Amino acid sequence: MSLEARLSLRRPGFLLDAALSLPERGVTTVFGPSGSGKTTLLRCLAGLERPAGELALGGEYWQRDGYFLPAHRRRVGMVFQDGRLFPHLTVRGNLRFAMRRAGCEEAAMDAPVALMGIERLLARRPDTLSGGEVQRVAVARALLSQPRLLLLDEPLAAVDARRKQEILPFLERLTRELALPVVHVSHSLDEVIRLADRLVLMDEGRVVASGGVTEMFSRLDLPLAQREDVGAVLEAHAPRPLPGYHLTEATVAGQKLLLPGESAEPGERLRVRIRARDVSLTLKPPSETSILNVLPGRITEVVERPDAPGQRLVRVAVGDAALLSWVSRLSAERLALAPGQAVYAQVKAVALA
Amino acid sequence: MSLEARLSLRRPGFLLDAALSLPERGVTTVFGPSGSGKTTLLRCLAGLERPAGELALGGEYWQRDGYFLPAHRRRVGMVFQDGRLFPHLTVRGNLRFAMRRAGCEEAAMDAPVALMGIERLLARRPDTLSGGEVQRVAVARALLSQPRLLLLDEPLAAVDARRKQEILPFLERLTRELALPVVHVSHSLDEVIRLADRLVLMDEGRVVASGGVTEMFSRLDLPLAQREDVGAVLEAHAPRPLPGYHLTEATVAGQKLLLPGESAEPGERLRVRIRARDVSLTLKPPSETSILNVLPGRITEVVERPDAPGQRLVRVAVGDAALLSWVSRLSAERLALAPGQAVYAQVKAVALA
Amino acid sequence: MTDPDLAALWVTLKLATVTTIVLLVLGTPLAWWLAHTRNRLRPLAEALTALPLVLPPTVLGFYLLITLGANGPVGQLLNALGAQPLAFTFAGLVVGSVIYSLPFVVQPLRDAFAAVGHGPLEAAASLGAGPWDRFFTVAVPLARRGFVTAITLGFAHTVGEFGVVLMIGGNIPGETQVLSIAIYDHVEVLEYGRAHLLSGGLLLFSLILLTVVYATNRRSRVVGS
Amino acid sequence: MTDPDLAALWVTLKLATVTTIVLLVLGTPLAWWLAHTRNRLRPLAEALTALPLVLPPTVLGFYLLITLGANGPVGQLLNALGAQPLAFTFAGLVVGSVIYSLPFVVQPLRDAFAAVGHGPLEAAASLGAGPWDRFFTVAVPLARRGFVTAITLGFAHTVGEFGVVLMIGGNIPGETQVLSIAIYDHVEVLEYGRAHLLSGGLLLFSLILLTVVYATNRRSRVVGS
Amino acid sequence: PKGIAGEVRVAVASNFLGAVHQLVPVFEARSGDTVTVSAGSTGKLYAQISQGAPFDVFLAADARRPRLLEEQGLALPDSRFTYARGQLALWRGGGALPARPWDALVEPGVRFVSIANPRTAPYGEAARQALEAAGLWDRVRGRLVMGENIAQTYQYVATGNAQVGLVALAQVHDAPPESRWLVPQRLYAPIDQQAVRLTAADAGARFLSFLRGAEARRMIAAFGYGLPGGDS
Ligand SMILES: Nc1ncnc2c1ncn2[C@@H]1O[C@H](COP(=O)(O)OP(=O)(O)OP(=O)(O)O)[C@@H](O)[C@H]1O
Ligand SMILES: Nc1ncnc2c1ncn2[C@@H]1O[C@H](COP(=O)(O)OP(=O)(O)OP(=O)(O)O)[C@@H](O)[C@H]1O
Ligand SMILES: [Mg+2]
Ligand SMILES: [Mg+2]
Repeated sequence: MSLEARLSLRRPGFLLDAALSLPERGVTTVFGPSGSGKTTLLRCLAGLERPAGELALGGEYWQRDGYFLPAHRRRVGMVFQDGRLFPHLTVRGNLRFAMRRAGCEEAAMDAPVALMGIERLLARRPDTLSGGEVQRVAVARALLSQPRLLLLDEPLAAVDARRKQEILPFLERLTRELALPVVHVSHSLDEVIRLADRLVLMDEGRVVASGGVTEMFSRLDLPLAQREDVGAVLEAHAPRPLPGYHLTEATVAGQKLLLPGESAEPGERLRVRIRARDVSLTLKPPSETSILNVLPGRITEVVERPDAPGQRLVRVAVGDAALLSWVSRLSAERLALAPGQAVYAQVKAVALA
Repeated sequence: MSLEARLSLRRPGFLLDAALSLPERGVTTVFGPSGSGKTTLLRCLAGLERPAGELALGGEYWQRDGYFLPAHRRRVGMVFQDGRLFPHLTVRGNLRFAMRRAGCEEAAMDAPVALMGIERLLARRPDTLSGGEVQRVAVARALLSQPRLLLLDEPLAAVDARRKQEILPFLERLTRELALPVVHVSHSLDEVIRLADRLVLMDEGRVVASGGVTEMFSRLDLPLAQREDVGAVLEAHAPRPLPGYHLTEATVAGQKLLLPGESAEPGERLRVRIRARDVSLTLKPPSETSILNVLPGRITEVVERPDAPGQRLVRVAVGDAALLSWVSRLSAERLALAPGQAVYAQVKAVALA
Repeated sequence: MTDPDLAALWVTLKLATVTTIVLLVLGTPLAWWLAHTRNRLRPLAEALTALPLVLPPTVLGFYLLITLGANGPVGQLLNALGAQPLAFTFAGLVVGSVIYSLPFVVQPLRDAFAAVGHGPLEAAASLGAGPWDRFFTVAVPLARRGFVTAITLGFAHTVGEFGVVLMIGGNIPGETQVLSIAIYDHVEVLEYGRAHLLSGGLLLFSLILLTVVYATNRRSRVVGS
Repeated sequence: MTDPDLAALWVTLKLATVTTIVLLVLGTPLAWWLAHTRNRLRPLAEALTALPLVLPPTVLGFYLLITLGANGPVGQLLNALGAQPLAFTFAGLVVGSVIYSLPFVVQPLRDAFAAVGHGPLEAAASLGAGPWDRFFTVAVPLARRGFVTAITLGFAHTVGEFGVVLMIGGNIPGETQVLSIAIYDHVEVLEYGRAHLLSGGLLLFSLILLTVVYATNRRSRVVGS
Repeated sequence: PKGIAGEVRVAVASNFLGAVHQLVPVFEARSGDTVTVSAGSTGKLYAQISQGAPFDVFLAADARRPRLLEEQGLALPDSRFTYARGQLALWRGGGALPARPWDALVEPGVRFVSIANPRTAPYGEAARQALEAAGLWDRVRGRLVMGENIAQTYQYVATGNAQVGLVALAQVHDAPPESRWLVPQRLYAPIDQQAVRLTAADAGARFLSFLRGAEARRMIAAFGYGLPGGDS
């Protein structure tokens, strides 16, 4: 059920003009500054706006020429930026509203409720919930609507970090298991790394760039490279847990790497984000260090960060992949870092969580 | 104008019972899981709830015994979690509403408007704004009300990272310049590090711990130490810019440290956060590395992270301060890390942004 | 209470109930349309719904009589269709009361629907609720306060209604004589004692009914399903 | 239009205007209180405001006459204060119309205030706006729709008001004879032509006025200051 | 009881409703017919009858409306007759009338004088004629309040809002004699209240002939109405 969209919508002072093509499963994160049209795009996909253009899910047209499939027939599960719980229903009533229309059993409620930690809130009125509680109920409600397309508009912005750590792996698992496209808006790179397969960068109503997460994060020409938390996102293969140490050995870019945790099942694919700030470079292999991962590689590119002139972003080819390292200009000069040079990239295992 | 509060408020299934004592200036961040009572606490301070207890700002009682100073006479600037712009006024009307009552000149609007990037929105209705735009207008409105106490409830949760990077330094500067207490709720450690002088940890309506940011972050017994982004927060003295390299040399824990950027003015105090994940330990001083900062120290404590059993949090005394380093158990065993041992802590300068 | 008074009470309750139901059935879609349409003629339509108010009820009744009576256009139409004319029948009363009380039902409902806004309806649509579904399960419960006001005003106004009913009903005991006319007649023939009794009873009854309605309305309408 | 008809038109407009203003002045605080109080007697108070509706206007007028009359409690009170009795005066008409139209003003306003909720008022308080300030600059503009409905219903109902006015006004030309009575009289004496003229004029005038009101109301009320 | 018992639907001018309430049981007992009574103002009833209201008999408060109905063919020809003649009384609500009763209208302290609306109510027209004949019209004009019908005119005085009024004798025949004064018939044209048959129903005919009969006339007179051709 791939999603193909070519939509444009004019508003006073704002024009959305976006083309999207999403695979039939996996998470696409829409990333962009405030006011760039992310919410508007999601509303168009949900059928809450009537843009010009075409939209099809899995080859079935939702919108084309004169035809427009109304929102309630699209079966999108949408988490609105502002929650939008029904104020006249309790939390349980809100969840049931979704379940009834999706033909869910009552018991289906239990899992999302437990995950979102909203058991205690089931009998409560929405207007007595805290900001984070509202968002968690809204996520549970959208999940219970058995959607064919899941739209999440900053679903966890008001949720505390600890709870987020609990919810993210679940969403991660869920979105991998569900055979449906998920479009997700977030300002948090954490969420992107955990969830996203693809990234759509928006600005002023237009899609500036889009592509797989790994590719997008290794590009130095995108606004992403300007972020403090820029980094490479790599696939890890053939994980092998190291019991007792809570570490997992996996093959990344043709090299063995130690990753924290041992949740991975053999044969599974993992994604590792290696932030540029976590990667230091040495010319000699280091010794007697707490740093577990030392990868030999070769510098392919050194760029200046325009907004942080004292720093260099260095791209290091390791096997068939690329790592990014962010070093001070002082270090770059001291070590005379330049394309073609052989270096050792050291990465702490704990930084790979 | 220090703030002293001892407040308790009962709600069905929830009891707020908090004592606070905040210095007359500086930012206090309230940190805690969703539903722990952060918003409720702020509402009590603003006079929007009528809790039992006492509350005084700068020795002037706002609430005691039968006395209760109504919200509109307290001159608190509050940014609500949900924005709460007046829907019948334009953005400009919303700002003017605050300014008129604070006796501000029309021109006072310009600076916050420019900072929040809302010039284009002045004539717009709130219901046409995006989520982040609403929050930015709400922050500008609160600032324009010339408050004696500033209450910020997740003011930047829906604001994108780039904009946040612009707003944070301003808020930082502002809150240092203003002789008023600021209470700030956030789930983002970034915001805490940038803004907070003090930290109040809440859970289930109670203050679990509170204290200066440096102290709070070096304690291994608090929930903070369980976070992935735990780290030490240290004061840096006598900064000296290294022109050309966009680096600043400063004295941290009695040692010279290189920090990115050269914004600091000589004599200024800076705060540096050194995340445990950014600190690696070696037994010998490293050479030919891109890591600029290598600090000799001595291990004082090694604790297991209960929720991440493969990892160790190591506290290293460096001069009169303490650094935290987060290493895998494998490394800890290989290097036989134990209290009393002399180690070199290496920290990348870029990681200190 | 005498028999005719009892009959009048019965006719009144029946009339008020039927009228309120008809008003809800007609007024709800009209109010919904007024709240949501972007048609340029909306202000005119809104003004038209308020118009029955500005004519004195007797005069309105007079025009209805002319229209609905045996010689009026509607009367002749009904006649051609083989139906009875509406004047001097209970059905005629209902028509008259509905027209006269329409503004009291439509305007509060329109305000209530407008206040609900699009947000909850969009949320319901995204959860798979079709137009009717979200109307009944979201818009109506959220406009509850407007419905209570509309029903209260519509019902009470019909109970106290007088001129229209007198004019097109013909004050026929047991059929079109309502309580308000019965009280009026008692006052006319100086039977003040009976008038006081009926008025007092009506007031007390209404007071209790309305208090119960408002007290119930006050209780939280939040439900779990 | 003849002179007495013109005079009646003038009295009508004056009465409707004054009544609407008085209703707003009295009804707004009452509606505000009803929307916000947690007093246990609130349902009773709400029922009381709706009560004038259930009595037929003429009967209500009759009881007002008794109350306001020289022997009635209000009449005696006014007398003791050295004031003139209210019956058959313009002031008396205003009193009667205010009582009769009260529900049409209070109930929409109460709903509108309740719909505004606490959020915007709390925001205003935190920005330093005192109770009056936030009432006038936040609650009233946000309850605008309710005010339009209240004013429309109150004004129109007073224009069409009949029984009460007839009863306590005494039909004094130029003073208490309003248009509705004038039309009624024309109908009574079979001057249908004149009745049609007056009714048609009144309807047209009201239609235009109401259309303008609703069209204006439609335009965004968002202001920049 | 003679003939087949039927049903009579009587439309009656409000001012005569009280009398009808007393007449009907007597008639019903005698004829076996049943009567339903609908009251209203004469103008209203006329408009309703023109639109086909289901009445058999119309007891109007004047002669004009029955005559119009007859002319329009809506009433049976030759069924029209005067069933009662209204008598005007000067009444002071709160006490005795002065020696010269008309003075009650112009005494100090009289703020309002209540009459029925001369345009709509026959008693109002009669009151105007009487006041003009007494030479008082211009003096009391500024103090007149007008009831829409004779019942309201009475209520204005009864509630003390008007001090004196010209009402129907039928309304005040139970009041203390010193508080009322029968205005001489010669000062105003007779208030002939006429009845007319609207349908061919036999019961209607029976009701009207009962109304013409001696017993009914006695009861009508006792109610305070005059009768044509009889003593008042
Ligand atoms: N009715 C409207 N009239 C004019 N402009 C509008 C209207 N609705 C939205 N906009 C503008 O469209 C732009 C896109 O809004 P949208 O809500 O899609 O932004 P967003 O990317 O979701 O931002 P955020 O991250 O702040 O939520 C914004 O600049 C917004 O102000
Ligand atoms: N009216 C109420 N009745 C019952 N419980 C309430 C009511 N209002 C708030 N609460 C509860 O009080 C607790 C504290 O709420 P509060 O809004 O202060 O949380 P918070 O710390 O701000 O959370 P968040 O980070 O999600 O915004 C929550 O569990 C909330 O559900
Ligand atoms: Mg958005
Ligand atoms: Mg909160």
